[in-house]
Amino acid sequence: MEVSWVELLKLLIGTVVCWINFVLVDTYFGLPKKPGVLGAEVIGKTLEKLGGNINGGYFMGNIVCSPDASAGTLMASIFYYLIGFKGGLVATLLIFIGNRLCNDPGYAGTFGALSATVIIHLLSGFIEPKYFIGGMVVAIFTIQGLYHVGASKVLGYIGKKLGMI
Amino acid sequence: MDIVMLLIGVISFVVGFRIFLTKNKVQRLLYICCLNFAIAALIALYIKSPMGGVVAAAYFVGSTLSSNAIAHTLGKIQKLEGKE
Amino acid sequence: MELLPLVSIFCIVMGCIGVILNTDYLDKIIMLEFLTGGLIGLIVSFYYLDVAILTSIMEPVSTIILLLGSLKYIYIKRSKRRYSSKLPILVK
Amino acid sequence: MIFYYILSLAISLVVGFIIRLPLKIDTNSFKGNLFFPTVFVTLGLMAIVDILFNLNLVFSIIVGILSPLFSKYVDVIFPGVSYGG
Repeated sequence: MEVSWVELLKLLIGTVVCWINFVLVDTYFGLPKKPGVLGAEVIGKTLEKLGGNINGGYFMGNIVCSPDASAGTLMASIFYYLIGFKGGLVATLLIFIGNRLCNDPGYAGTFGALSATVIIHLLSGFIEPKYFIGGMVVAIFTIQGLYHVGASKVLGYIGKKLGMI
Repeated sequence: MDIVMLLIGVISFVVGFRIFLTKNKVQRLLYICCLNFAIAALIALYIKSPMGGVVAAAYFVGSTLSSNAIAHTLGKIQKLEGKE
Repeated sequence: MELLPLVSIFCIVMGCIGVILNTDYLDKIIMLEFLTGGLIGLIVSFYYLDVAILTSIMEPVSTIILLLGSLKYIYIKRSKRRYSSKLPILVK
Repeated sequence: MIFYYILSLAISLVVGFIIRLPLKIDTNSFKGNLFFPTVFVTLGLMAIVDILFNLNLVFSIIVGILSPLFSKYVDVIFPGVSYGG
Protein backbone atom coordinates (compact mmCIF):
# COMPACT_ATOMS: atom_id res chain seq x y z
CA MET A 1 0.00 0.00 0.00
CA GLU A 2 1.13 3.50 -0.69
CA VAL A 3 0.98 6.32 1.81
CA SER A 4 0.11 9.74 0.52
CA TRP A 5 1.39 12.80 2.31
CA VAL A 6 -2.02 14.53 2.23
CA GLU A 7 -3.50 11.85 4.54
CA LEU A 8 -0.63 12.16 7.01
CA LEU A 9 -1.04 15.94 7.04
CA LYS A 10 -4.79 15.61 7.71
CA LEU A 11 -4.10 13.15 10.54
CA LEU A 12 -1.55 15.51 12.09
CA ILE A 13 -3.97 18.45 11.97
CA GLY A 14 -6.71 16.30 13.55
CA THR A 15 -4.36 15.24 16.34
CA VAL A 16 -3.37 18.82 17.18
CA VAL A 17 -6.99 20.05 17.15
CA CYS A 18 -8.23 17.23 19.42
CA TRP A 19 -5.29 17.63 21.85
CA ILE A 20 -5.80 21.38 22.25
CA ASN A 21 -9.59 20.97 22.60
CA PHE A 22 -9.68 18.40 25.37
CA VAL A 23 -6.71 19.70 27.37
CA LEU A 24 -8.08 23.27 27.41
CA VAL A 25 -11.65 22.24 28.34
CA ASP A 26 -10.48 19.83 31.07
CA THR A 27 -8.10 22.39 32.55
CA TYR A 28 -10.73 25.13 32.54
CA PHE A 29 -13.26 23.03 34.45
CA GLY A 30 -10.78 22.25 37.19
CA LEU A 31 -9.63 18.67 36.73
CA PRO A 32 -6.03 19.31 37.94
CA LYS A 33 -7.20 21.15 41.06
CA LYS A 34 -8.66 18.33 43.14
CA PRO A 35 -9.34 14.60 42.78
CA GLY A 36 -13.04 13.99 42.24
CA VAL A 37 -13.14 10.37 43.43
CA LEU A 38 -10.85 8.24 45.61
CA GLY A 39 -9.19 6.41 42.71
CA ALA A 40 -7.84 9.63 41.18
CA GLU A 41 -6.14 10.53 44.46
CA VAL A 42 -4.31 7.17 44.52
CA ILE A 43 -3.09 7.61 40.94
CA GLY A 44 -1.88 11.17 41.61
CA LYS A 45 0.05 10.21 44.75
CA THR A 46 1.65 7.21 43.05
CA LEU A 47 2.80 9.32 40.10
CA GLU A 48 4.22 11.89 42.53
CA LYS A 49 6.16 9.08 44.23
CA LEU A 50 7.59 8.05 40.84
CA GLY A 51 8.92 11.57 40.23
CA GLY A 52 6.12 13.41 38.45
CA ASN A 53 3.86 16.36 39.24
CA ILE A 54 0.87 15.80 41.53
CA ASN A 55 -1.55 18.09 39.66
CA GLY A 56 -0.85 16.35 36.37
CA GLY A 57 -1.37 13.06 38.19
CA TYR A 58 -4.81 14.22 39.37
CA PHE A 59 -5.61 15.13 35.73
CA MET A 60 -4.68 11.66 34.46
CA GLY A 61 -6.53 9.94 37.30
CA ASN A 62 -9.70 11.88 36.58
CA ILE A 63 -9.50 10.82 32.91
CA VAL A 64 -9.23 7.16 33.97
CA CYS A 65 -12.02 7.23 36.55
CA SER A 66 -14.79 9.06 34.67
CA PRO A 67 -15.55 9.96 31.04
CA ASP A 68 -14.48 13.58 30.70
CA ALA A 69 -13.81 15.85 27.73
CA SER A 70 -11.47 13.27 26.18
CA ALA A 71 -14.29 10.72 25.98
CA GLY A 72 -16.60 13.51 24.84
CA THR A 73 -14.30 14.34 21.93
CA LEU A 74 -14.00 10.67 20.88
CA MET A 75 -17.76 10.02 21.10
CA ALA A 76 -18.61 13.24 19.23
CA SER A 77 -16.26 12.36 16.37
CA ILE A 78 -17.58 8.77 16.20
CA PHE A 79 -21.23 9.86 16.09
CA TYR A 80 -20.46 12.65 13.62
CA TYR A 81 -18.76 10.07 11.39
CA LEU A 82 -21.76 7.72 11.56
CA ILE A 83 -24.86 9.96 11.61
CA GLY A 84 -24.03 13.60 11.00
CA PHE A 85 -24.43 16.82 12.97
CA LYS A 86 -27.42 15.40 14.87
CA GLY A 87 -25.19 12.57 16.09
CA GLY A 88 -22.99 14.99 17.99
CA LEU A 89 -26.01 16.21 19.95
CA VAL A 90 -26.98 12.59 20.79
CA ALA A 91 -23.39 11.95 21.96
CA THR A 92 -23.65 14.91 24.34
CA LEU A 93 -26.69 13.37 26.05
CA LEU A 94 -25.03 9.93 26.31
CA ILE A 95 -21.87 11.44 27.81
CA PHE A 96 -23.95 13.31 30.40
CA ILE A 97 -25.64 10.09 31.55
CA GLY A 98 -22.29 8.29 31.65
CA ASN A 99 -20.75 11.06 33.72
CA ARG A 100 -23.54 10.90 36.28
CA LEU A 101 -23.15 7.11 36.57
CA CYS A 102 -19.47 7.61 37.52
CA ASN A 103 -20.17 10.16 40.32
CA ASP A 104 -19.15 13.34 38.51
CA PRO A 105 -21.20 16.54 38.01
CA GLY A 106 -20.63 16.33 34.26
CA TYR A 107 -19.71 19.87 33.22
CA ALA A 108 -16.45 18.99 31.47
CA GLY A 109 -17.79 16.11 29.36
CA THR A 110 -20.81 17.90 27.92
CA PHE A 111 -18.97 21.11 27.08
CA GLY A 112 -16.13 19.11 25.53
CA ALA A 113 -18.50 17.09 23.35
CA LEU A 114 -20.42 20.17 22.18
CA SER A 115 -17.26 22.15 21.35
CA ALA A 116 -15.80 19.15 19.49
CA THR A 117 -18.99 18.81 17.44
CA VAL A 118 -18.91 22.49 16.45
CA ILE A 119 -15.20 22.35 15.55
CA ILE A 120 -15.63 19.20 13.41
CA HIS A 121 -18.61 20.76 11.64
CA LEU A 122 -16.62 23.91 10.89
CA LEU A 123 -13.62 21.93 9.56
CA SER A 124 -15.64 19.29 7.68
CA GLY A 125 -14.98 20.90 4.31
CA PHE A 126 -11.26 20.12 4.41
CA ILE A 127 -10.87 17.15 6.77
CA GLU A 128 -13.20 14.15 6.94
CA PRO A 129 -14.42 13.09 10.45
CA LYS A 130 -12.56 9.77 10.08
CA TYR A 131 -9.26 11.52 10.67
CA PHE A 132 -10.50 13.03 13.94
CA ILE A 133 -11.12 9.53 15.36
CA GLY A 134 -7.54 8.51 14.61
CA GLY A 135 -6.28 11.84 15.85
CA MET A 136 -8.05 11.42 19.17
CA VAL A 137 -6.50 7.96 19.70
CA VAL A 138 -3.02 9.32 18.95
CA ALA A 139 -3.64 12.25 21.30
CA ILE A 140 -4.68 9.98 24.17
CA PHE A 141 -1.67 7.76 23.42
CA THR A 142 0.74 10.66 23.93
CA ILE A 143 -0.71 11.28 27.40
CA GLN A 144 -1.66 7.89 28.83
CA GLY A 145 0.58 5.49 26.96
CA LEU A 146 3.98 6.91 26.14
CA TYR A 147 5.80 8.24 29.22
CA HIS A 148 3.75 8.99 32.32
CA VAL A 149 6.18 11.11 34.35
CA GLY A 150 6.91 13.52 31.50
CA ALA A 151 3.23 13.82 30.57
CA SER A 152 2.26 14.71 34.15
CA LYS A 153 4.95 17.42 34.22
CA VAL A 154 3.65 18.92 30.96
CA LEU A 155 0.03 18.89 32.21
CA GLY A 156 1.02 20.48 35.52
CA TYR A 157 2.95 23.20 33.65
CA ILE A 158 -0.08 23.98 31.47
CA GLY A 159 -2.38 24.11 34.50
CA LYS A 160 -0.04 26.46 36.34
CA LYS A 161 0.38 28.67 33.27
CA LEU A 162 -3.39 29.06 32.86
CA GLY A 163 -3.78 29.90 36.55
CA MET A 164 -6.21 27.12 37.39
CA ILE A 165 -4.33 25.55 40.33
CA MET B 1 -7.40 -0.89 4.91
CA ASP B 2 -6.37 2.70 5.20
CA ILE B 3 -3.82 4.59 7.25
CA VAL B 4 -6.13 5.41 10.19
CA MET B 5 -7.06 1.80 11.02
CA LEU B 6 -3.44 0.70 10.59
CA LEU B 7 -2.22 3.39 13.01
CA ILE B 8 -4.85 2.50 15.64
CA GLY B 9 -3.93 -1.18 15.32
CA VAL B 10 -0.22 -0.49 15.85
CA ILE B 11 -1.03 1.65 18.92
CA SER B 12 -3.19 -1.10 20.45
CA PHE B 13 -0.45 -3.73 19.92
CA VAL B 14 2.15 -1.51 21.60
CA VAL B 15 -0.13 -0.76 24.55
CA GLY B 16 -1.00 -4.47 24.92
CA PHE B 17 2.65 -5.44 25.22
CA ARG B 18 3.23 -2.66 27.76
CA ILE B 19 0.29 -3.89 29.89
CA PHE B 20 1.82 -7.35 29.95
CA LEU B 21 5.35 -6.21 30.82
CA THR B 22 4.95 -3.55 33.54
CA LYS B 23 4.72 -4.50 37.20
CA ASN B 24 3.10 -1.41 38.77
CA LYS B 25 -0.69 -1.66 39.21
CA VAL B 26 -1.39 2.07 38.70
CA GLN B 27 0.52 2.23 35.41
CA ARG B 28 -1.39 -0.84 34.22
CA LEU B 29 -4.66 1.03 34.84
CA LEU B 30 -3.43 3.98 32.77
CA TYR B 31 -2.47 1.70 29.86
CA ILE B 32 -5.88 -0.06 30.03
CA CYS B 33 -7.59 3.34 29.68
CA CYS B 34 -5.63 3.92 26.45
CA LEU B 35 -6.56 0.44 25.15
CA ASN B 36 -10.28 1.14 25.76
CA PHE B 37 -10.07 4.25 23.57
CA ALA B 38 -8.39 2.25 20.77
CA ILE B 39 -10.93 -0.60 20.82
CA ALA B 40 -13.92 1.77 20.88
CA ALA B 41 -12.52 3.58 17.82
CA LEU B 42 -11.89 0.27 16.02
CA ILE B 43 -15.47 -0.92 16.67
CA ALA B 44 -16.88 2.28 15.21
CA LEU B 45 -14.62 2.08 12.16
CA TYR B 46 -15.38 -1.62 11.56
CA ILE B 47 -19.21 -1.36 11.58
CA LYS B 48 -20.28 1.60 9.48
CA SER B 49 -23.82 1.84 10.87
CA PRO B 50 -25.54 3.83 13.68
CA MET B 51 -25.80 0.63 15.75
CA GLY B 52 -22.00 0.51 15.89
CA GLY B 53 -21.97 3.88 17.62
CA VAL B 54 -24.36 2.60 20.29
CA VAL B 55 -22.13 -0.47 20.85
CA ALA B 56 -19.03 1.75 21.15
CA ALA B 57 -20.72 4.07 23.68
CA ALA B 58 -22.01 1.17 25.80
CA TYR B 59 -18.61 -0.55 25.80
CA PHE B 60 -16.80 2.66 26.71
CA VAL B 61 -19.07 3.61 29.63
CA GLY B 62 -19.05 0.04 30.98
CA SER B 63 -15.29 -0.31 30.90
CA THR B 64 -14.82 3.12 32.51
CA LEU B 65 -17.19 2.12 35.33
CA SER B 66 -15.24 -1.09 35.92
CA SER B 67 -11.91 0.76 35.90
CA ASN B 68 -13.33 3.24 38.42
CA ALA B 69 -14.24 0.36 40.74
CA ILE B 70 -10.74 -1.17 40.52
CA ALA B 71 -9.04 2.16 41.31
CA HIS B 72 -11.38 2.73 44.28
CA THR B 73 -10.58 -0.72 45.69
CA LEU B 74 -6.85 0.00 45.30
CA GLY B 75 -7.29 3.19 47.33
CA LYS B 76 -9.30 1.37 50.03
CA ILE B 77 -6.60 -1.32 50.39
CA GLN B 78 -3.78 1.26 50.58
CA LYS B 79 -5.67 3.26 53.22
CA LEU B 80 -6.38 0.12 55.26
CA GLU B 81 -2.73 -0.96 55.12
CA GLY B 82 -1.39 2.50 55.93
CA LYS B 83 -3.54 2.83 59.05
CA GLU B 84 -2.03 -0.12 60.84
CA MET C 1 -7.22 -8.85 6.14
CA GLU C 2 -9.25 -7.20 8.83
CA LEU C 3 -7.72 -5.63 11.87
CA LEU C 4 -10.33 -5.89 14.65
CA PRO C 5 -10.28 -9.75 14.95
CA LEU C 6 -6.47 -9.70 14.98
CA VAL C 7 -6.27 -7.18 17.84
CA SER C 8 -9.02 -9.03 19.77
CA ILE C 9 -7.32 -12.42 19.51
CA PHE C 10 -4.04 -10.84 20.61
CA CYS C 11 -5.77 -9.30 23.68
CA ILE C 12 -7.41 -12.62 24.60
CA VAL C 13 -4.20 -14.69 24.36
CA MET C 14 -2.07 -12.19 26.28
CA GLY C 15 -4.79 -11.80 28.91
CA CYS C 16 -4.97 -15.56 29.46
CA ILE C 17 -1.20 -15.84 29.91
CA GLY C 18 -1.26 -12.86 32.28
CA VAL C 19 -4.07 -14.34 34.42
CA ILE C 20 -2.08 -17.56 34.80
CA LEU C 21 1.30 -15.98 35.53
CA ASN C 22 0.37 -13.23 38.01
CA THR C 23 -0.09 -14.28 41.63
CA ASP C 24 -1.64 -11.21 43.31
CA TYR C 25 -5.43 -11.27 43.09
CA LEU C 26 -5.80 -7.59 42.15
CA ASP C 27 -3.40 -8.18 39.26
CA LYS C 28 -5.55 -11.11 38.20
CA ILE C 29 -8.66 -8.89 38.11
CA ILE C 30 -6.85 -6.23 36.04
CA MET C 31 -5.74 -8.89 33.55
CA LEU C 32 -9.30 -10.23 33.42
CA GLU C 33 -10.37 -6.70 32.44
CA PHE C 34 -7.81 -6.82 29.61
CA LEU C 35 -9.27 -10.17 28.45
CA THR C 36 -12.86 -8.88 28.49
CA GLY C 37 -12.01 -6.00 26.16
CA GLY C 38 -10.71 -8.46 23.61
CA LEU C 39 -13.74 -10.72 24.07
CA ILE C 40 -16.21 -7.92 23.30
CA GLY C 41 -14.16 -6.98 20.24
CA LEU C 42 -14.29 -10.57 19.00
CA ILE C 43 -18.08 -10.72 19.49
CA VAL C 44 -18.50 -7.45 17.56
CA SER C 45 -16.31 -8.65 14.67
CA PHE C 46 -18.83 -11.42 13.92
CA TYR C 47 -21.72 -8.86 13.92
CA TYR C 48 -23.54 -10.12 17.04
CA LEU C 49 -24.30 -6.57 18.18
CA ASP C 50 -27.04 -7.28 20.76
CA VAL C 51 -24.87 -9.84 22.55
CA ALA C 52 -22.06 -7.28 22.65
CA ILE C 53 -24.31 -4.60 24.22
CA LEU C 54 -25.60 -7.02 26.85
CA THR C 55 -22.07 -8.26 27.66
CA SER C 56 -20.68 -4.76 28.04
CA ILE C 57 -23.53 -3.78 30.38
CA MET C 58 -23.28 -6.94 32.51
CA GLU C 59 -19.48 -6.95 32.81
CA PRO C 60 -19.03 -4.13 35.44
CA VAL C 61 -21.62 -5.80 37.68
CA SER C 62 -19.58 -9.00 37.88
CA THR C 63 -16.36 -7.03 38.44
CA ILE C 64 -17.93 -5.03 41.29
CA ILE C 65 -19.21 -8.21 42.99
CA LEU C 66 -15.76 -9.83 42.68
CA LEU C 67 -14.07 -6.72 44.15
CA LEU C 68 -16.54 -6.58 47.07
CA GLY C 69 -15.75 -10.20 47.85
CA SER C 70 -12.00 -9.61 47.80
CA LEU C 71 -12.32 -6.49 49.99
CA LYS C 72 -14.40 -8.39 52.54
CA TYR C 73 -11.84 -11.22 52.51
CA ILE C 74 -8.88 -8.95 53.25
CA TYR C 75 -10.83 -7.10 55.98
CA ILE C 76 -11.79 -10.33 57.77
CA LYS C 77 -8.28 -11.73 57.43
CA ARG C 78 -6.84 -8.58 58.99
CA SER C 79 -9.22 -8.02 61.89
CA LYS C 80 -10.28 -11.50 63.06
CA ARG C 81 -6.89 -13.15 63.06
CA ARG C 82 -6.82 -13.90 66.79
CA TYR C 83 -10.05 -15.84 66.82
CA SER C 84 -9.19 -18.11 63.96
CA SER C 85 -7.93 -20.92 66.19
CA LYS C 86 -10.82 -20.68 68.66
CA LEU C 87 -13.85 -20.74 66.44
CA PRO C 88 -16.91 -22.21 68.19
CA ILE C 89 -17.19 -25.15 65.89
CA LEU C 90 -17.88 -28.61 67.23
CA VAL C 91 -14.79 -30.71 66.71
CA LYS C 92 -13.81 -33.94 68.24
CA MET D 1 -35.99 22.31 10.14
CA ILE D 2 -33.74 24.29 12.51
CA PHE D 3 -36.78 26.36 13.51
CA TYR D 4 -38.15 23.55 15.68
CA TYR D 5 -34.87 23.28 17.62
CA ILE D 6 -34.94 27.00 18.45
CA LEU D 7 -38.65 26.85 19.36
CA SER D 8 -38.08 23.92 21.73
CA LEU D 9 -35.10 25.67 23.34
CA ALA D 10 -37.16 28.85 23.93
CA ILE D 11 -40.07 26.88 25.41
CA SER D 12 -37.74 24.98 27.75
CA LEU D 13 -36.06 28.19 28.98
CA VAL D 14 -39.44 29.88 29.63
CA VAL D 15 -40.82 26.84 31.49
CA GLY D 16 -37.61 26.59 33.50
CA PHE D 17 -37.94 30.24 34.48
CA ILE D 18 -41.54 29.68 35.57
CA ILE D 19 -40.81 26.68 37.83
CA ARG D 20 -37.95 28.70 39.44
CA LEU D 21 -34.75 26.87 38.61
CA PRO D 22 -31.75 28.65 40.19
CA LEU D 23 -29.83 31.10 38.00
CA LYS D 24 -26.39 30.74 39.59
CA ILE D 25 -23.93 28.23 38.05
CA ASP D 26 -21.98 26.12 40.55
CA THR D 27 -19.50 23.78 38.86
CA ASN D 28 -18.99 21.30 41.71
CA SER D 29 -22.58 20.77 42.80
CA PHE D 30 -24.95 18.02 41.72
CA LYS D 31 -28.09 20.18 41.56
CA GLY D 32 -29.20 21.47 38.19
CA ASN D 33 -29.64 25.11 37.29
CA LEU D 34 -31.36 26.98 34.49
CA PHE D 35 -28.72 26.46 31.80
CA PHE D 36 -26.63 23.37 32.48
CA PRO D 37 -28.56 20.18 31.93
CA THR D 38 -31.56 21.89 30.31
CA VAL D 39 -29.93 23.03 27.07
CA PHE D 40 -28.08 19.76 26.43
CA VAL D 41 -31.04 17.52 27.33
CA THR D 42 -33.32 19.52 25.03
CA LEU D 43 -30.92 19.39 22.06
CA GLY D 44 -30.19 15.67 22.56
CA LEU D 45 -33.85 14.66 22.85
CA MET D 46 -34.76 16.72 19.78
CA ALA D 47 -31.96 15.03 17.81
CA ILE D 48 -33.20 11.56 18.86
CA VAL D 49 -36.77 12.45 17.84
CA ASP D 50 -35.46 13.83 14.55
CA ILE D 51 -33.61 10.60 13.77
CA LEU D 52 -36.40 8.20 14.79
CA PHE D 53 -39.50 10.13 13.65
CA ASN D 54 -40.05 13.47 11.95
CA LEU D 55 -40.22 16.77 13.73
CA ASN D 56 -43.44 18.72 14.14
CA LEU D 57 -44.98 21.17 16.59
CA VAL D 58 -46.35 18.63 19.09
CA PHE D 59 -42.99 16.91 19.70
CA SER D 60 -41.33 20.29 20.11
CA ILE D 61 -43.78 21.38 22.84
CA ILE D 62 -43.59 18.01 24.63
CA VAL D 63 -39.77 18.05 24.75
CA GLY D 64 -39.79 21.70 25.82
CA ILE D 65 -42.01 20.91 28.82
CA LEU D 66 -40.28 17.63 29.72
CA SER D 67 -36.65 18.74 29.89
CA PRO D 68 -36.90 21.46 32.66
CA LEU D 69 -38.74 18.94 34.84
CA PHE D 70 -35.83 16.51 34.34
CA SER D 71 -33.42 19.31 35.15
CA LYS D 72 -35.26 20.17 38.38
CA TYR D 73 -35.16 16.63 39.77
CA VAL D 74 -31.76 15.60 38.35
CA ASP D 75 -30.18 15.21 41.79
CA VAL D 76 -32.94 12.77 42.80
CA ILE D 77 -32.62 10.63 39.66
CA PHE D 78 -28.79 10.56 39.66
CA PRO D 79 -27.67 11.24 43.26
CA GLY D 80 -24.06 11.92 44.13
CA VAL D 81 -22.32 9.52 46.51
CA SER D 82 -20.16 10.78 49.37
CA TYR D 83 -17.39 8.52 50.60
CA GLY D 84 -17.48 9.70 54.21
CA GLY D 85 -16.85 7.14 56.95
